[in-house]
Amino acid sequence: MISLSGVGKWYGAFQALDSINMSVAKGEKIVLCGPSGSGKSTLIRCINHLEAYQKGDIHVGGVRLGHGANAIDAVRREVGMVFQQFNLFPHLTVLQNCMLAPMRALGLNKAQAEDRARTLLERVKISEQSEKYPAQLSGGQQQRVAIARALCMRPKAMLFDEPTSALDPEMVKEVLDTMIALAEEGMTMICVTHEMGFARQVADRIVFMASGVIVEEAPPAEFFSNPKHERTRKFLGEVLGRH
Amino acid sequence: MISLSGVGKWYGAFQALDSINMSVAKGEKIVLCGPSGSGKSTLIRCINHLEAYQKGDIHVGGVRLGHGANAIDAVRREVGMVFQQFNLFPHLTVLQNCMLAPMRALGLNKAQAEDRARTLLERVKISEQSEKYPAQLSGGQQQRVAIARALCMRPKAMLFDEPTSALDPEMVKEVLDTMIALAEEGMTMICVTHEMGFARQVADRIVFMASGVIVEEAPPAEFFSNPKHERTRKFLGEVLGRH
Amino acid sequence: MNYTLDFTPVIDGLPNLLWACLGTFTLAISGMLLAIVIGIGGVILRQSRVKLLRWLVIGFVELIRNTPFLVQIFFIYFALPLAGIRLDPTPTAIIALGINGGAYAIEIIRGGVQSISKGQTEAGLALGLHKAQVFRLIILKPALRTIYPSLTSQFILLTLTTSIASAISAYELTSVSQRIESDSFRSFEVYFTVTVFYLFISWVMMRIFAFFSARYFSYPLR
Amino acid sequence: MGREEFLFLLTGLKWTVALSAVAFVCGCVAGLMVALLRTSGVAIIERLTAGYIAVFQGTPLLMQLFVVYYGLALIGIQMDAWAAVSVGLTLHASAFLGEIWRGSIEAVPRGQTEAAKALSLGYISRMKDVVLPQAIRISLPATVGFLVQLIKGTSLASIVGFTELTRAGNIISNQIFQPLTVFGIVGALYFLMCCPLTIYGAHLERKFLTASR
Amino acid sequence: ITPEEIKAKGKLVVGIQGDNPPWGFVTSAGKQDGFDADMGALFAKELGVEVEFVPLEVNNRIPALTSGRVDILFATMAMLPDRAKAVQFSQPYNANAIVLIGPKDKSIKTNEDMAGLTISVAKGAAQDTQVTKNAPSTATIRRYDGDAASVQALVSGQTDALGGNIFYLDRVEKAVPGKFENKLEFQKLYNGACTRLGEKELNVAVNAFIDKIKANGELKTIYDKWMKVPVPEFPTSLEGIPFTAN
Ligand SMILES: Nc1ncnc2c1ncn2[C@@H]1O[C@H](COP(=O)(O)OP(=O)(O)OP(=O)(O)O)[C@@H](O)[C@H]1O
Ligand SMILES: Nc1ncnc2c1ncn2[C@@H]1O[C@H](COP(=O)(O)OP(=O)(O)OP(=O)(O)O)[C@@H](O)[C@H]1O
Ligand SMILES: [Mg+2]
Ligand SMILES: [Mg+2]
Repeated sequence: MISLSGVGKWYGAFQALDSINMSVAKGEKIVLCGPSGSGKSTLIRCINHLEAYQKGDIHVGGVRLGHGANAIDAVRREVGMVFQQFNLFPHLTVLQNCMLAPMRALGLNKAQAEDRARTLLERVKISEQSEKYPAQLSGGQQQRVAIARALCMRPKAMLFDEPTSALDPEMVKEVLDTMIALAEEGMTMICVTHEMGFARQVADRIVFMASGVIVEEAPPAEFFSNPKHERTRKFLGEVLGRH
Repeated sequence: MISLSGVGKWYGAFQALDSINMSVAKGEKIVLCGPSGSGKSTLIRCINHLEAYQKGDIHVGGVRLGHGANAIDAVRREVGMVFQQFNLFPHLTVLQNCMLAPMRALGLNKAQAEDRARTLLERVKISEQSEKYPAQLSGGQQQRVAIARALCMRPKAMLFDEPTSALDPEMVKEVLDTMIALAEEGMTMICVTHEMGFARQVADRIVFMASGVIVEEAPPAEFFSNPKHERTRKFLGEVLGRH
Repeated sequence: MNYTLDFTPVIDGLPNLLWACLGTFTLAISGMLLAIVIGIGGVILRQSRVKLLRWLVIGFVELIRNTPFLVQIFFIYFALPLAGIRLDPTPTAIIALGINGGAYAIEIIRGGVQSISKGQTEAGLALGLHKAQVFRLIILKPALRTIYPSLTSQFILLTLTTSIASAISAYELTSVSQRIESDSFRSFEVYFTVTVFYLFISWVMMRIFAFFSARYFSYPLR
Repeated sequence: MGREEFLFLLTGLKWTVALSAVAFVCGCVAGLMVALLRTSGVAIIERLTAGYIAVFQGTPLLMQLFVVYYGLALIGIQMDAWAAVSVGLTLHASAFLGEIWRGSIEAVPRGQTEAAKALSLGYISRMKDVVLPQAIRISLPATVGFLVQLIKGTSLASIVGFTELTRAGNIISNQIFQPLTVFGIVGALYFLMCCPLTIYGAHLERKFLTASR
Repeated sequence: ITPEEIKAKGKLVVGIQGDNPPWGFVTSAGKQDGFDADMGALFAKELGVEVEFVPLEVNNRIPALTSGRVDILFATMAMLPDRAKAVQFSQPYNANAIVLIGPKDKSIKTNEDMAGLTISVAKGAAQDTQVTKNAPSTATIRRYDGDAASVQALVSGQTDALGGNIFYLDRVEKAVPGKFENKLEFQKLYNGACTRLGEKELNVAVNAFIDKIKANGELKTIYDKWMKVPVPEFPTSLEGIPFTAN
């Protein structure tokens, strides 16, 4: 479904990604973790081409996202993305947020788009809020709207970039529950998160990055119980050690 | 040192605090927790009068912070505060951030203020960054500067409002370590946080709030092992249950 | 067209024109400084707890913004003498420019102040600073930074507005150029030259703004 | 000042309204183009637009009108008065509005554009549905401030022969020699014309404020 | 443009002042009127075409002519040598005098008496040139946009004296009766019609037209109507100002 081979990415002289190889099968759930600045966001943003990359190849659903390729739009329609800061459109209501892209990018008419939006808002359990503006919702509610908005494009895969780290502790759960439900329905997912409980529960594989390279890649059981690299162990110590 | 008796606070018709009684002795460390919207921030902000309250009394270090009292400035000089969003002044360097209030509010001269600032930046282990601007620091570093800035006023007590919840997971530790060191030196502290590991380690008492009232108040051992109220149990389940 | 360009009168008048540029520049800079003072002072009053002061500022802003500069300058120059206040053209022009620019500056700066998060004020208060100190030391600079482009655009406009001061015989570029024109009747040459001079003056102003921006507003942002 | 003179001022007012309408429509359309080009992300286009803004912000509207109407005629391009005024006011307004709107477009958080891209919205939809509605809110006070000045700036159109409000005031004042009275009334008429705009601007500002909170 | 071309297009476009009574001004009813308007209309009638007036400001009279916006100026154009380099004057058809108006209680008899005074003039008008030329350097000259502002400056007390033409005192009297009078006369001025340099045929036509109305009394009719003084003697030549194109 998604495959990266030898991907390299530079910001000026600084190399943010170095020969990344990764492949994600249909229905697979990947959790991406690693210290701050290790390139997790950069990697995930390359996949739907919010960032250009300079080396290697990325294929998404058979389409090659080459350097300056024209296939970007096709890929973006197939791959949904959820941001840490939600990035809801503040001037549109929840419903309008969800209807915009299906109407403008997929050409649905208003009734169809509204139908679809209502269904998905229902699914993330937020249908009563559909006439409100984003600023009137709590963080957890906003993030669920963001998920619904991405799902309205009927994507084949979803990318999550730290979807819960801007949330109050109590709201984290409602978003994680939504993501777990999505995972259970078989959505292909790549998810940057430090919620190790979630990783343990849904991930098929955990990918650990540091300084722009993939250091380790393993199923959760193995990753947590038997991390191979020193760097991984140190990281797990800091993230898990506090409670 | 700090005592609240029968404090009531309304936002318009909405009652945010309801007959709060609490007293904090010199050197005591209190952790305040509770669900979102329960009034934790409101309570802590009343103590240095960032919010006015309408009922009851607050005494800080012998000074009565009455309704419309004039003693506010004296109290604010004695009580330091650290915010969730750091609130460093973006147009001043780290050093200038720390020197501003001692010079303007305490009347120190430049050399004295600089001296004091450097000492405290040293103490939060950030002295190499003193010429940088806030935007050039990581979140954890910014929060440590914010702590140093508050300490530069030589406060008798410190208030923390979720100081780690805007931080990346890895940076949480460095800020908590700073707070633990401060606690060990005997600083009086009231701290809103969901870091239960920290609470367990340093708190003399944990105060649990819900809907504007104090529901339960107990030393950590008792609080975690044997919460008395249903509401407390539910909350602990959600905050601790995820890992 | 049987019209040949002849720049001799303009070249003869060049010393005069250059002095006039300086006149325009003086008007612009002084008017701008006054406008900044009025702008900042107005914003402070606008936030005052005294309702009357707030309404006075709003009334001032609306009165000045919604009437032509020419009328304002006429009023100060021709009507104030009726009340015994007689000012020379240059002070009149500076005051009129300051008042006019100040009214716009109040609105612009107010926008900037409102964009600064409440957390900044709170952090200042929590450190024991007074409200006035918080405004002066903490709010003002970041606020000015956010609205700097609008504010400088407004001041460029103010620079160009100095030309209207020629109506009351202030010494500046437009009036001097019109004299050269009316002596020589070389309108095109004069207008062309003056346009270039205005462009130059605006450019200098923009450089000054850029300098201050680099000097005071270049601290990094997230 | 008699009824007759007042009516004459009102005919001038009519022209001022017409000129303002032209300036608003042409200026806003062109200003939007300038702002979009200025933020296009293509280095060369951005530099050219920055130059355009610097030149037309930096030269007085009066000179622009003079050059367009009389100067171009000299080299054989005869424009009628309406065309000349439209061109002059458009250049002037587009430079200022372009700069104001550039600022506010850049002030819309980058996350908004990224979210729109991630939803595979094209450039037009991204601008029209996502960025511009937010940018307009941000720029509202500055935009209203400039439009008000633009109304008053139309008085310079008298140089190409329009007897608009200020010019009409001049004519009357030269007939009855009471400039204070005449310009007092002219000022009041401008006030009546501009005030609805600033009031409406303040109203919109409040409305946006409540909608986003 | 030639008289033939004007006849062919059927319309004479006359540049005229819009705000300078009694020469050229727009009435409150919006109609162009005044001495120059009558002249223009008469000349158009002579050519057998319609007349169209373009009201101009002091500063754009010459550009409007040279850039081809108007065919001819009947626009209170005082005949000055420098102007004659930019436009072609006809023979004079109107006379005026530039004077200094000052307070009655002040003795101003010679140019030197202007020392130390603040004098208002309309910017770019003939009085500006004359006052500038004649006043000693200790006098301050303030130049305003238009007649009204310069008069108002005197009336408000912003200036001590006013440079103007023979019609100014009337207006000053209306505002502050009995305080001011004409003090000095600087210059006799003559107004001519202006055409573009080198347009010979039109210049000839205008001169012939002026000769004709002088002879048949039509000029006197207009003079009586607006100037309310007898038609003066006009000079047959002026230093540095050719009446005919060559
Ligand atoms: N626009 C940019 N220009 C230059 N360097 C950048 C840019 N964006 C990111 N970087 C650098 O690239 C590296 C990887 O950044 P990235 O945001 O992918 O890290 P991350 O793993 O997502 O970290 P975090 O957990 O903090 O989100 C970092 O060192 C960062 O400083
Ligand atoms: N300025 C305000 N106006 C009206 N209501 C407010 C205001 N500030 C807070 N409230 C309300 O008061 C209640 C208590 O708020 P407070 O911020 O103290 O909660 P909290 O316990 O700190 O929550 P959190 O964990 O989300 O920070 C909430 O219901 C909130 O909606
Ligand atoms: Mg990231
Ligand atoms: Mg809170």
